[in-house]
Amino acid sequence: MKILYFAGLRQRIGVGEEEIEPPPEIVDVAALIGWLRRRGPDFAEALADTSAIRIAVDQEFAAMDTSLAGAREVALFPPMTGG
Amino acid sequence: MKILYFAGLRQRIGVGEEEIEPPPEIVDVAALIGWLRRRGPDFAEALADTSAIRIAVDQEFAAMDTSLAGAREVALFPPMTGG
Amino acid sequence: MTIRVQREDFDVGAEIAALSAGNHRIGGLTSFTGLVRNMGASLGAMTLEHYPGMTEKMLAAIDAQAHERWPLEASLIIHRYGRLEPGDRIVLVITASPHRDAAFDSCRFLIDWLKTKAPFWKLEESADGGERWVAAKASDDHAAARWAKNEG
Amino acid sequence: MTIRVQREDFDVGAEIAALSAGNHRIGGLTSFTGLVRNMGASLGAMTLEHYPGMTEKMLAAIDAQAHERWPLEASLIIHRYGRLEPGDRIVLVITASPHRDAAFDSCRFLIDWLKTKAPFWKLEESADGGERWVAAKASDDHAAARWAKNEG
Repeated sequence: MKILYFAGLRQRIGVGEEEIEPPPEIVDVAALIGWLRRRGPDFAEALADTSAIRIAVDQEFAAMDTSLAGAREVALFPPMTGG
Repeated sequence: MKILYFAGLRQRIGVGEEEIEPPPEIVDVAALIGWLRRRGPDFAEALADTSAIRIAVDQEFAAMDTSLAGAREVALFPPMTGG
Repeated sequence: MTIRVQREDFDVGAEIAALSAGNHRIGGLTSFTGLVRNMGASLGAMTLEHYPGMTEKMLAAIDAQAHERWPLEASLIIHRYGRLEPGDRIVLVITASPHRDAAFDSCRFLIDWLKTKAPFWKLEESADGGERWVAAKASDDHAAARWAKNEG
Repeated sequence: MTIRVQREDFDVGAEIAALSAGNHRIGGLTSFTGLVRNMGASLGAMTLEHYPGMTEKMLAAIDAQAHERWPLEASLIIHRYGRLEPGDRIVLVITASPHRDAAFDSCRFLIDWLKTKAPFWKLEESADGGERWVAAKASDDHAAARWAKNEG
């Protein structure tokens, strides 16, 4: 599964894109974020406040309970500031 | 006093601009319109419905009771359709 | 802060560029272009008559009012008169502000006002060769009236 | 009906002209241009990051939604990314309709949406040589939310 990080999240984690293979019990977005947090202090800190994180699964906005079944690309990023 | 007529009013009256000298008792817009109506059937018909007439005195919008004291230019026209 | 009443066409892009050039306080710029559209039944061509002198005076006054109500960095109103055909530009309103809401609101305020309060009249040519004066629309009066509610 | 996400600048006048050329059903055309403004405290320069692929997909979807909600004859969204300086254009939205209310409402709907829902992020350069990510504004969320009320 490809994971993308954007903007401040990318900077805090220090990675923009990576390939991960989470264990089979990681079935939804909430579980994935929990699993990512345990990968190290940068992840734990950057992903601590889920209210400040927006998620897209295969380029569609997703919620904490969105299933990851069949997902190929998950993106995590802060609230958008375009326009 | 210069009188201007625009758009449909000008067409019905057949005059775009004229110099008039109303008698001294014509002190406001209402009196002027009454006086103009008595100048002929085209005037009477064109000025019959005052709800469909807009008035400007010296290029400022005016009402039926606007005074004509010192007025040099009075314009009569239908509701505007610009933009 | 610029008002033009003219027979000639105008260049929207050039006007927008001139209005915003070098002003780094502008965050948002809204433009509205009104065009002659072909209504199907009528031929669509029309002649715009106006009240020379009063028109310019009123446009300057409403433009000043927009600058009082919103924090505008620049504004432009161009209104054409004379004979126009389908696809021809009639009117251009541009407003620029640090804030996009102010740019949008002031632009709409000005065009709503122009529709009902500026001394212009449209004479439409119909398919049978006749002509008719366009009647004022109640919907335009309502659009202009919504701004009056907020007047100080 | 046209979406562009690009590093390059754009020509507002040329885009407006291309959008309306030959379409005599257009009565009103609204454009909104967003520019980088100099905020005083910061230097004003910024870098816009986006999510390639998702951005284009989302812009196409919101544009389609605008066409469902309003009778639009044409529309255009251009959003830039990369480093931009004060006075540079960031975003352009153009909508054209037979009716001016539809042109205004749809243009504002699109820019309100872009501010909060399109995957773009602004990194500002500050006067001391540092950088900071622009925080999302509650006022932008409110602006976007007012359109949701009317959703069917």
